[in-house]
Amino acid sequence: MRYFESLNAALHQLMREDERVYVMGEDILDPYGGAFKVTKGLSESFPGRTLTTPVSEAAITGIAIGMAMRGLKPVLEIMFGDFVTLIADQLVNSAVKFNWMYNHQVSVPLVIRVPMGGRRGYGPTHSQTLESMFMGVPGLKIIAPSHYHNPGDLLKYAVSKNNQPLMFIENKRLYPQKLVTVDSVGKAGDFYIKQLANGENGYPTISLSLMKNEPPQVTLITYGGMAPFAIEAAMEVFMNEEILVEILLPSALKPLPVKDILPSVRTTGKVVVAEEGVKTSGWGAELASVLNKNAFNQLKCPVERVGAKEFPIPSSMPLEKEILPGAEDIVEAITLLMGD
Amino acid sequence: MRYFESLNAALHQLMREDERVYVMGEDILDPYGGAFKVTKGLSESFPGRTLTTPVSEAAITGIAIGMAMRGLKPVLEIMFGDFVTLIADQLVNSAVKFNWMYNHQVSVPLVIRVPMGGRRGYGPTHSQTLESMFMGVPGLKIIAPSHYHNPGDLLKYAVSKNNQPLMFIENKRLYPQKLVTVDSVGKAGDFYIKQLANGENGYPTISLSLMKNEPPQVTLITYGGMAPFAIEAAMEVFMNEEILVEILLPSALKPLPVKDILPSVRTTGKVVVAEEGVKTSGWGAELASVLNKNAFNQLKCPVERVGAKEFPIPSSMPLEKEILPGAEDIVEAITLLMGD
Amino acid sequence: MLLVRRFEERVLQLFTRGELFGTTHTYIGQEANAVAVLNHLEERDIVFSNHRCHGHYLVRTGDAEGLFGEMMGKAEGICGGRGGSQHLCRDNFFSNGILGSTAPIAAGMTLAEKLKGSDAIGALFLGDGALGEGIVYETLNLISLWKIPLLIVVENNYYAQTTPLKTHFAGSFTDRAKAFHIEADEFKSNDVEFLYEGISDIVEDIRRNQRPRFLVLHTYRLSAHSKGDDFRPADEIKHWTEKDPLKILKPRLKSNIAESLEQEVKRVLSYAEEAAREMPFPSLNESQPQPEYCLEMVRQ
Amino acid sequence: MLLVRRFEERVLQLFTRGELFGTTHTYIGQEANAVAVLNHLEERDIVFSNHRCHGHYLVRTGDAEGLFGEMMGKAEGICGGRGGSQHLCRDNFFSNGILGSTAPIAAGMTLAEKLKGSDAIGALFLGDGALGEGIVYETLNLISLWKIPLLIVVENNYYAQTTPLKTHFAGSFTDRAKAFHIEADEFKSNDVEFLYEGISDIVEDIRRNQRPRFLVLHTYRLSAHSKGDDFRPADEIKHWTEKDPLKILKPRLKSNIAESLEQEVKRVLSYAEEAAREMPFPSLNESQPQPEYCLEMVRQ
Ligand SMILES: Cc1ncc(C[n+]2csc(CCOP(=O)(O)OP(=O)(O)O)c2C)c(N)n1
Ligand SMILES: Cc1ncc(C[n+]2csc(CCOP(=O)(O)OP(=O)(O)O)c2C)c(N)n1
Ligand SMILES: [Mg+2]
Ligand SMILES: [Mg+2]
Repeated sequence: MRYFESLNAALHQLMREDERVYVMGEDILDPYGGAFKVTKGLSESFPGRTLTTPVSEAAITGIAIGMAMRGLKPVLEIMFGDFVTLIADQLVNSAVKFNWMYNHQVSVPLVIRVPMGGRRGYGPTHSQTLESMFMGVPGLKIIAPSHYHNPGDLLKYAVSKNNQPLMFIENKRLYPQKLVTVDSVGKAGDFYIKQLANGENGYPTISLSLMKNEPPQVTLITYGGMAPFAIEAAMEVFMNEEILVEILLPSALKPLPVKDILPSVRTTGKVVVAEEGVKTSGWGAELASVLNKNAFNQLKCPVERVGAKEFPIPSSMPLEKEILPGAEDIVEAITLLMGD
Repeated sequence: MRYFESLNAALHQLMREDERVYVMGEDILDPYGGAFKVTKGLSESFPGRTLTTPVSEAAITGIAIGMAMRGLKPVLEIMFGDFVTLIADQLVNSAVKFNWMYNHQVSVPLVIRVPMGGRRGYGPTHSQTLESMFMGVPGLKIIAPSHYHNPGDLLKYAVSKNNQPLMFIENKRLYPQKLVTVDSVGKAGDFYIKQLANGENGYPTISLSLMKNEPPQVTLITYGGMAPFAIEAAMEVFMNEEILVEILLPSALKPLPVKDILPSVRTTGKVVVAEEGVKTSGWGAELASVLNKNAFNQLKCPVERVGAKEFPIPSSMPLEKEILPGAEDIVEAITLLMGD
Repeated sequence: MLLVRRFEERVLQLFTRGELFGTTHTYIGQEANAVAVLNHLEERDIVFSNHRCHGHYLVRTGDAEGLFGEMMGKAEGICGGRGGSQHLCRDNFFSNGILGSTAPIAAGMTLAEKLKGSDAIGALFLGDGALGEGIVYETLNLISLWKIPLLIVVENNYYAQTTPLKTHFAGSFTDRAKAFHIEADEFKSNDVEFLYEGISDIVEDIRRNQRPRFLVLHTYRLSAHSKGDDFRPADEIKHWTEKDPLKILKPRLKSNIAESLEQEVKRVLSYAEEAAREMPFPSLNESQPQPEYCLEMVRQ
Repeated sequence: MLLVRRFEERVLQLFTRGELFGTTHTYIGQEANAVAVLNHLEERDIVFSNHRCHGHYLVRTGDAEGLFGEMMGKAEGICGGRGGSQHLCRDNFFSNGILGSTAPIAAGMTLAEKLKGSDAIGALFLGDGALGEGIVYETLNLISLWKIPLLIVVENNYYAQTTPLKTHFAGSFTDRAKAFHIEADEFKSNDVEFLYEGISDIVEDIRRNQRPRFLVLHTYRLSAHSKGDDFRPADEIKHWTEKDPLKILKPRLKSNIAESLEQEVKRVLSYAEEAAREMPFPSLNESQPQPEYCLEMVRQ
């Protein structure tokens, strides 16, 4: 099953099982079924609860907020993550505030699905990774599954078990990826897979290691669309330099699943944090600060952050490749750490 | 001279000296002169270049962007910083991108003045400190003077010497504050004042120490409206526990003036970073990460971050006081560090 | 109406005495609107108000004590002191401080009721200034397309803060709604009985035919925008003082009734004010643990 | 017009062959609009286009080589390959990919020209879908209030991506502008000569009287929204194929002229395409040092 199919199946199940679930967004009706096909088939099966909208990102977010306040469970698609700037006010000054500011008289169980990321040549306004703008917004949850997670399960959990505004980040490049399945000995490809915080809060962190019983030398923490590059980099440093990396793929960006991350960091003392978004004040900035505080004595060298360079995302692929972080950048960071 | 008067005088001078300067915003005309009086007198002296606008934050930002692209120098006031969410798209997807995305065929020398901050009881939608949402936006400058800086000079520099979109953060509580003047021996009150990066890039960092020749034990880095609390805290730990703190007040938040900050950090190895905004993914997250990387061997203990708790800003003052960081929080952080 | 007026007068005094936090926007002079509109609504109907919300709130709930408490920042205020003057919520009443942002939210709440098969409708209050916000037009398009039974009430008091209507507003109020095929009406009167009559059919139509309507009420605020200065021309204020809705209504009441109403309102408000004063302040520990999403761990 | 059509046809082929990056939105079927509007403008006038910008760009500049290069992601493309299909800039021509966000920016540029005393005017292209964005109405209010000489051209092709007009749009196009006291006209024709005539006075009026106008051109795109599938009814497409602007124009040309035009366009485009193919790819080092604001220092 592919990443987008998993999400699509989850939406079908959610709508089938709970008639409070409404799916909304631009161009989501069949036969088109949404820009990335995640909503395919919904309008045929649930015509009254699949609402295609005008091109009015701010207002449809507001409408979804209002619906959530009255006991419905809207799942809103923002066609491109770049357009979250248009819904920033509805999110920051309404959705996340209402529960607390109105002294818990209302809640806003709203899930906003946001395709983020570049590497498709869409250019400056259709390629960004903007979730870090919202990392500091009180009252917001941010979830971003990779293809090592089960994105459909996470979406189901987000819609059915969640009582606050939640941003669900889907990296565009992951949509066609096959979900990774773990074999009988707990491996996927060359990696041993462990699921941390096993369902504890519904948003597990995945751990990947090339060796089962050997302690890792470096902890590489990343998420979402960076997962394939992390795999590539971990393989490369192992093959070329026998460096053993543990990859951690949290599915929750906010709150940070610190408990899932600390044990590995305390073992290795060497950490690379990688994200597709801009490095400055990115997700990794918070993570590095938290690790600095909570694993100060175990850190053997500075946390290395890998992220995009501070430019718009160009359309030209060779140029985009220079700006967005890839496996080579991770390899470089790991090598740097091992030099210490 | 008070903080707001310094800004007001700067705008008068800018408009007098350069007829490309336009001042725009809601309710900025005389006799009212703007919500915080920073634009007072401009419409009488420069009626054609003082443009009061409808309540349309997004569009007036766009108009200012367009004016900047055609050689004018607009200075836009957003009445309350909480409304930056409404201009996020114009900023992120247009203003900061155009220069690079259009291959340097245009530039956007736009200054947006944004009053931020709480402690006035205005409640959840009129009290926030939101600049950290924009810390990761490529192509944006963020400047936030305290009353130890000369805010008017900084504003003049921003308008006349700057060629890119710039967010100019003014903490509301500073408006009535008297600017600090340095006496003949280089002191203001009990503190010795040094100006770092002296005009190098026009946005100096101010250093404050209680002793002239003794090396500080702790570096306290903060900005804007937190300055008074930093002073209070530094005094208190000195009086009660003889801890010597060097306070650094950068006026530039983005880019971070790392060069101004590192020497002190490398001396003390103990750092507190304080901001009025939410701690998670705030300004301090980036700063702490940068220090972790660039002063790893000198840091004696984790960088302590002080910031707001993750709640909306309530209207009730006692409750607001619990949520926003104050001098006691800084004292606590310093004491914690000294325990290490 | 009298309750609202006397409440607001007290609010201004309390501010002067430093007993209130933050700022406020009084409804003095506009009271007929709230009374005329809200008395047509049922309890299940949704009301979304704006920064100038005290009048709407009091007409809706009569809860002066809660509002005093809220404005004094007290734990037993409407929202535990968290919201303050412009961020209220009780039952089906809401307000928020970002102009225009309330429009789609009110529409969404109303839509939800419609989808759930309730016959509740919604009412949204906006000022002339708020019509500067683009999201209002996105909402007009949507409520028209989706036939959302929302009444948008525009209270045009000819100013957005200090900016006169003709400096911030081009064109016509009602045409702005009609361009989206929403039926629009306007009244220019502070006569509460006249307005009440006029609005009756409109609310009826919204509920029966499940469609939006747009209602413009031209009026005037007799006090400053918030606590501060008022730079409007004296003769303009004077002109409108003659049309004070209380002045229009008073001659229609028997004088002893008017007098006893005044007494009753005074009693109620004194009691409410005193009760609010006695309320405790909130504190974070009591009100809520630091939420789950603040996960930075304690130091080892 | 022919140049635009043949350019776009090549673009679709190049995509199929994998020579282009990203996505594209072709203008096929709408070409009469660009020709009729832009030929009334002067070089100093400002044009702000949208995602469907190739036609506007080519009519304005004739620069097929630069556009091919840009879409191939080449260093010598219009914007050095940074913008790609929908983010163009050359001289006074601009486009951007966020629907509606261009409106105030175009207004601001035009205002600046007015303030500087130039008599340049602006033209802004929007689709029917973009009228869903609230910022367009904020801009209508402002250009009306401030008398900004901007022509807003709405190209209604009856679809926003896959969403038919009546599913996303309530009310009337022209009324939406008139509600802000902006004069509004509409034409439903793909006859370029007819449109050119009709628009003449409008542009003249904007320049002379320094005020905004709103122009709705009802038309149809004959290709898919972008590269992908097209789910519109076949008979609808067929109906509009009859009204293809090229078909309307062709009989008016002498057949040998038509033929030689085809040949010339082919030559020009082949040359441009080849030239673009030869251009080098950009690289970051060449194009710009990492900017000042990335100050994280090198490791000690
Ligand atoms: C988005 C936003 N912009 C600006 C403000 C600041 N502000 C508060 S009230 C006001 C004027 C509102 O005018 P109007 O809508 O006519 O309401 P009135 O005050 O006249 O009742 C302004 C500009 C705000 N609260 N929200
Ligand atoms: C703010 C924003 N929302 C959504 C999109 C995605 N999108 C691109 S084109 C399009 C449809 C636009 O329709 P219309 O304005 O009628 O132009 P047309 O494509 O028909 O020429 C959409 C929704 C976008 N680019 N920007
Ligand atoms: Mg008003
Ligand atoms: Mg269209």
